[in-house]
Amino acid sequence: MRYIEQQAVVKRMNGRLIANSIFKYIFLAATLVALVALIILLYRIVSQGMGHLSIEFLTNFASRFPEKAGIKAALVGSLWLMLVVAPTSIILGVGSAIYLEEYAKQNRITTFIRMNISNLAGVPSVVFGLLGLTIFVRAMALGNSILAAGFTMSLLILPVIVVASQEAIRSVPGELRDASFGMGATKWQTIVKIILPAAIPGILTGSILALSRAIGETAPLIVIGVPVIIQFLPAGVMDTFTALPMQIYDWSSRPQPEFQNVAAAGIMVLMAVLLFMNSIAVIIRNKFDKRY
Amino acid sequence: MTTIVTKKAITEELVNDSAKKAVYETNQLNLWYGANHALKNIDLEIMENEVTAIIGPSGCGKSTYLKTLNRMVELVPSVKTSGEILYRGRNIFDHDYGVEELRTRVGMVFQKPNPFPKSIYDNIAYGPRIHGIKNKKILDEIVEKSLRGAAIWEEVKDRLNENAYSISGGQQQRICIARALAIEPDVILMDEPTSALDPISTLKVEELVQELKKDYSIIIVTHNMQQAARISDKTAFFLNGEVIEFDQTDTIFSNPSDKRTEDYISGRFG
Amino acid sequence: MTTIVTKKAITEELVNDSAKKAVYETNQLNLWYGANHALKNIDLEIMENEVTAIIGPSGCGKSTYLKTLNRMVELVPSVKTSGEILYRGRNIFDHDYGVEELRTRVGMVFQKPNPFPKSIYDNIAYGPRIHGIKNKKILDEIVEKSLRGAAIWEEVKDRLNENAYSISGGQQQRICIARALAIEPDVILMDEPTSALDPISTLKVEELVQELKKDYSIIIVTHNMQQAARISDKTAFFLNGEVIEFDQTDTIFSNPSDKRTEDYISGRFG
Amino acid sequence: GSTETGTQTAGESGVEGTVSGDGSSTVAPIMEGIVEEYAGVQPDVQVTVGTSGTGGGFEKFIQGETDFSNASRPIKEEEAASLEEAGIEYTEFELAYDGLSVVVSQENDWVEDLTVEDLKKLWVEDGTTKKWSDINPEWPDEEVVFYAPGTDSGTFDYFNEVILEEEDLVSSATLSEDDNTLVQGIQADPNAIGFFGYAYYVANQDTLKVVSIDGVEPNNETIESGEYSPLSRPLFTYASNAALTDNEAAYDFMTYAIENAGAMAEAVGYVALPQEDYDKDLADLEALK
Amino acid sequence: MRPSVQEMIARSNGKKNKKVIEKIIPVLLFLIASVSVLTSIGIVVTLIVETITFFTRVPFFDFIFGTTWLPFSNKDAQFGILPLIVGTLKVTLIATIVAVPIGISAAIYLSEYASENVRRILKPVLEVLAGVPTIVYGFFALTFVTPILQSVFPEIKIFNAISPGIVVGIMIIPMIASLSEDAMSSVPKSIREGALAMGSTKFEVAWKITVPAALSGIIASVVLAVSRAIGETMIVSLAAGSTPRFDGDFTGSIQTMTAYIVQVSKGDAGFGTTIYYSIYAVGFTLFVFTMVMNILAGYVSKRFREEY
Ligand SMILES: Nc1ncnc2c1ncn2[C@@H]1O[C@H](COP(=O)(O)OP(=O)(O)OP(=O)(O)O)[C@@H](O)[C@H]1O
Ligand SMILES: Nc1ncnc2c1ncn2[C@@H]1O[C@H](COP(=O)(O)OP(=O)(O)OP(=O)(O)O)[C@@H](O)[C@H]1O
Ligand SMILES: [Mg+2]
Ligand SMILES: [Mg+2]
Ligand SMILES: O=P([O-])([O-])[O-]
Repeated sequence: MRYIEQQAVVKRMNGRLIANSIFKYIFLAATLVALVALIILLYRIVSQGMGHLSIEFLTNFASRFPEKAGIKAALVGSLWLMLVVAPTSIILGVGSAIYLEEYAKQNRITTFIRMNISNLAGVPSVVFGLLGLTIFVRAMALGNSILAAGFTMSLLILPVIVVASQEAIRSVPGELRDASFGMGATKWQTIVKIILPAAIPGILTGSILALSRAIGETAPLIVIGVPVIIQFLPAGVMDTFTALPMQIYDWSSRPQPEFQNVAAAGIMVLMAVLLFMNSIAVIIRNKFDKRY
Repeated sequence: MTTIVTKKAITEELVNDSAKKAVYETNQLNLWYGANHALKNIDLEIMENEVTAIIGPSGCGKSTYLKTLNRMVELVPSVKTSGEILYRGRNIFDHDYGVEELRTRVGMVFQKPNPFPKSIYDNIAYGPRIHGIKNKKILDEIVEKSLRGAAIWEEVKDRLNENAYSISGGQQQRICIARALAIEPDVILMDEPTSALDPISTLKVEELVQELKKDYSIIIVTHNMQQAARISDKTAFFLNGEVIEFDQTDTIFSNPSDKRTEDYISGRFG
Repeated sequence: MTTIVTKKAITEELVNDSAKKAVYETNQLNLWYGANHALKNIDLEIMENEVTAIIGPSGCGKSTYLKTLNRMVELVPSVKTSGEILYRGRNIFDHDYGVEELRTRVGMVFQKPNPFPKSIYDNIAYGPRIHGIKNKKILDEIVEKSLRGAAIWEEVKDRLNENAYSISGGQQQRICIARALAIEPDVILMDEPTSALDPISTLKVEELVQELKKDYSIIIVTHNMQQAARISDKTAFFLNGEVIEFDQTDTIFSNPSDKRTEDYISGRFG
Repeated sequence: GSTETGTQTAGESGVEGTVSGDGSSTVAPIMEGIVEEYAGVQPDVQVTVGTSGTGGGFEKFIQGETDFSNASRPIKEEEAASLEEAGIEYTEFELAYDGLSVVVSQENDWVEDLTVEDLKKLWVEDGTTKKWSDINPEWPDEEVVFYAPGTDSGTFDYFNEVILEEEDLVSSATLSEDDNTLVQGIQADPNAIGFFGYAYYVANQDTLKVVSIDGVEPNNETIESGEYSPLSRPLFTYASNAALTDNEAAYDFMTYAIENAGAMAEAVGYVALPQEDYDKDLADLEALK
Repeated sequence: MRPSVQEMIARSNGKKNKKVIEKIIPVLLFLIASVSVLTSIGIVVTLIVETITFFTRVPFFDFIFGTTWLPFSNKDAQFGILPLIVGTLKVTLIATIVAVPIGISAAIYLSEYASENVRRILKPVLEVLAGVPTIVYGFFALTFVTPILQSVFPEIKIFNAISPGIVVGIMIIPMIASLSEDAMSSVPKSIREGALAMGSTKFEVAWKITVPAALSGIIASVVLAVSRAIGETMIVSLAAGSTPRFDGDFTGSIQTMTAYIVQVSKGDAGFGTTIYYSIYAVGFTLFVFTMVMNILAGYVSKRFREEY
């Protein structure tokens, strides 16, 4: 006997197809929620901040007058911060990734390091702030300097860079490694000449994304005690400084309503910096996408 | 058929030239991946300036054996071996035998073409460079000679600075062979070098192998029995990690002494 | 050899039973992947209750043709087709022909076993369930019948609740066949169903195919020519997207009319 | 025109160096304005001013981390003692008057005036739920929503001292160091009440309604005259003597700050001291040089 | 005629000693890799040391079972952390309610329905959303979402748990969507094809095959996202208020653990005061919460990993 009757199948088919298309639109709508949220957020900020955006806004120091308030100190401060964070975190991150992917034996220490890195990625940034405050600001007496904040941020984004670099290294086809070893190359030669060049786009993309996270983080800076009323540019890594998110936070918490618009303009600058960094990442990714 | 003629010629040549030396002597080699006993008591003697084919069904240990010959298999962390492999008389498992040195003498070509994501020139120059040859003129010479040796010079000589991935798969595979030739190895190991190639590229590589054996000893793994029959002098038939039969290629294909070899060759399994 | 006997018997049967109907008629089918013209002017007629084998070298379009028969090929976004395929007289490319319905009538077995990551029972019951069969007793019956049909009931009847990935590859493949049988299809498409299996599992699947053709029409892609010779009634030889020859299997293998077919069968290329 | 006086004594010669201060966020608007103007006069002096609140500022001052510390109340005895222990000598400079303003939302149409007693009844934690009708039966039977500056602030300390008299603040209050938080919270809620520095009220006159205390509304006259009592108070900065003598930049900045404090205070909504007081401050400063 | 390549190689290998480099490099890299471990140790030790000091002043049980958080009180400061935990959980709950259905639906859409082109546009959009600094989200919550909520539900206060909850939810949508999508995409195409070839609709494939197969990954993504919501700081600092409350009200001002740390840090509680130590105790509690979630996520994705 037959269990599946073609007629019944055909009859049910309609309902199944309708369910299929209804759910398709539900899922699509959910996806678009994210898109819509982003558009509203950007529109809102641009419409609020546009009036304030000008060359002077970029070249003025902060001011008690909203119309004179500028973002120079914060912008330069954030760049200084990157000058510390980028080399520190990339050297540490890529080094760790090379160790874990190429050298580490499958033993308990390695498992522990891996587990530790994935857990570290989940530690809230405000807790990194407490670490920075205790170790860098106080114990190492760096004060609320660029160096102290930079080290804190470097540790904060370290796990992201390690994981991205690990993935980039892992995605280098094993055949390339084999080919190099097969020619009598040593491990380090293979890493430097074959694996790293092939992995560099991935590493850079991941690192830039991590750095853009560091540029936007506020909580650790607050905990470290980064000030905002600053009328000068730092001259070295031991100087005090302020950073974009701190400045935005300060403006957004000022009583005069006009400062809300200044804050929005500050956000636009911050977002522009992020957009710039992300486009570089995207360009790198697309440029080197399909090579093997 | 021409292939048969060739093989006959070879056999005659072999008989004449019985003074040929062994490059590899494998004695009671065993290999385990963890608990998986992948190679069992392998005894094989591989001769200079011959093409030795290794055939057998999937998973029988062909690639494993090949990779043991240049100790690439040790890149798998769980691998354990026993027995010995003498390369030119010296046990490659000796404690003080440097793998890098061994691999400099023994080139390898892989199943999938795997050029480096660099220019064609840099691919060929890679080997000489890592071994300390920096002189641009010497490198140029080596590159040309190797590409000629791999019968691809004419096709790429005007595009040496292009990325090696911009050429066809068959050309890539010959680039890989040229890359192996660049350090003038003694032996070339090939693991199914044509299995990812189209028929025409396959033919070219097969012709090249015939050419190369004048200067090199070649060990080639293949799943294509006709290929083994066409190009090799000797054939080893592997099954479940064991060498079932090892003999002159035409003996293996026309008159195998083991029932399993016959079954395999006639397509009864695999 | 027994296979030859079987084939002879089939041929006789065929002659007698010339009233057999076509399940599929392919007329001037062309298919492009983007700019790649993968199928060219295919004309094929596939008969009820027969095993039709499709052979040819890698990349010749075997899988593509098979996947066109149940329109799975449309999952590749860049695909374009022209021509028609009549299934039971109706053009499957018709605008209002629902793919889901077509695929309910036409089962498919893939190269690599691909059971769902569910229990063995749920794998088999999946099809009936989406078609609205909820009754536990009926489902039990279907599961048993399908597993018996796929000659694997005895091996798994005590582990129906285990994950389908806990059994061997050969068993998984038969589970996939049972899964296809569970919705009682009309045609079963098989794309190299034994190429990932060991010799013994291969044998079992081959026997099963012979068994199934009593009730189903089977189209099987294989790279193993001996397999095609052993189990099929008709064979189509594809090359570069074209059908070079389509005939009774023993004609193709003993007396091919095209030089290229002969070359391929004798292992001259591929 | 706040810079005119400044340029007379300070900023004649190019001074270089760094000066750091911290402390009251009530004083911050004055200090911030001064820092901003000063940067135009002495671009090579780097002044940083934190706003950790009066108490927080003193903590840093005691640690020796800062050269001066702004305060919206006089230094406490404990703080003075700690400074002595740390060997830090300091000088107190008065900068301006502030009226601590009690404000409600403009949507609140019942409260115009509260007595000190009312304030106490409202703000002291006594375990009950506070309702507006508790103060005046005609007012709505709605829960009062409280906003207050953080406890590290001098403003809180001052309110604590004169209104709460060391009782606890209602525990349902939203405490924030962030004055905008307070402004936003109060303006949006008709049942809200809060207090903070007079300058913040001035900056948000449009959205907030100030409550008069015992019939007196805070404005320049009532604050300067002391009529607005007890919620008016002086604002200070405390400078380290060592910094003033050893650090030319600190001395120069402080001179500039005092010379301009009155004008700046008025500009940002506080009340300037009588000129004699600034002259006295300057004399104190001179003495330290 | 030049010497053979092998001769040249032999000569140059004789000169240089690669072996030293090969020995030093792994050690160096190991030290670098240890930095992350040192960081973890640094975090744990820092938090524990200061927390222990805190517990010499505030009894442990008062801290973890206390329902009143009144650190700034003059008379008797109370440090019962439950109100802060409740505040954190309120925001997290709302965020989860917002993000889980949307995130998973988006993941299904991307992995099962979207064409390659659509995916190529939508995924970067999600990434942008994930890359927006939290201070921006906080500003958005306070100046946009809260006023809208208030105009619909007048009883909602300017500071509340709902607005930051929704915005934290929006913030973690990309995380759930992208990690769940990874989990679903890693279900082999062949399994999906198997289901389609039986006449399943796309929805049936998604709901009956892909989602169950990827369930461990999906759950892990949710757990990770919840952990992120717990640790989120700036959004709640700006928009949730600073009233530690042990009750079930979502419409009024609350305080989370993270917001408390920021509040005190901004006020810069003097080194050595109980309040100063309390931020470490709160930080440690927060750390434990997120750590448990992270370990749980790791456990879920490992323990329940589907075989295929
Ligand atoms: N890296 C590895 N780790 C563990 N086991 C392995 C590994 N590589 C191969 N094996 C196992 O060793 C055995 C021999 O494998 P090998 O790759 O040598 O076979 P082969 O003859 O080359 O097969 P094929 O024709 O498929 O390439 C198999 O059982 C295989 O599963
Ligand atoms: N998804 C795809 N997108 C683009 N081109 C494809 C796709 N799948 C197959 N092709 C191309 O179509 C042609 C036919 O491929 P098909 O897979 O049908 O060959 P086949 O005969 O099944 O080969 P094999 O024996 O290797 O399975 C090849 O040129 C192949 O590169
Ligand atoms: Mg192999
Ligand atoms: Mg195929
Ligand atoms: O910031 P305060 O002035 O209130 O200390």
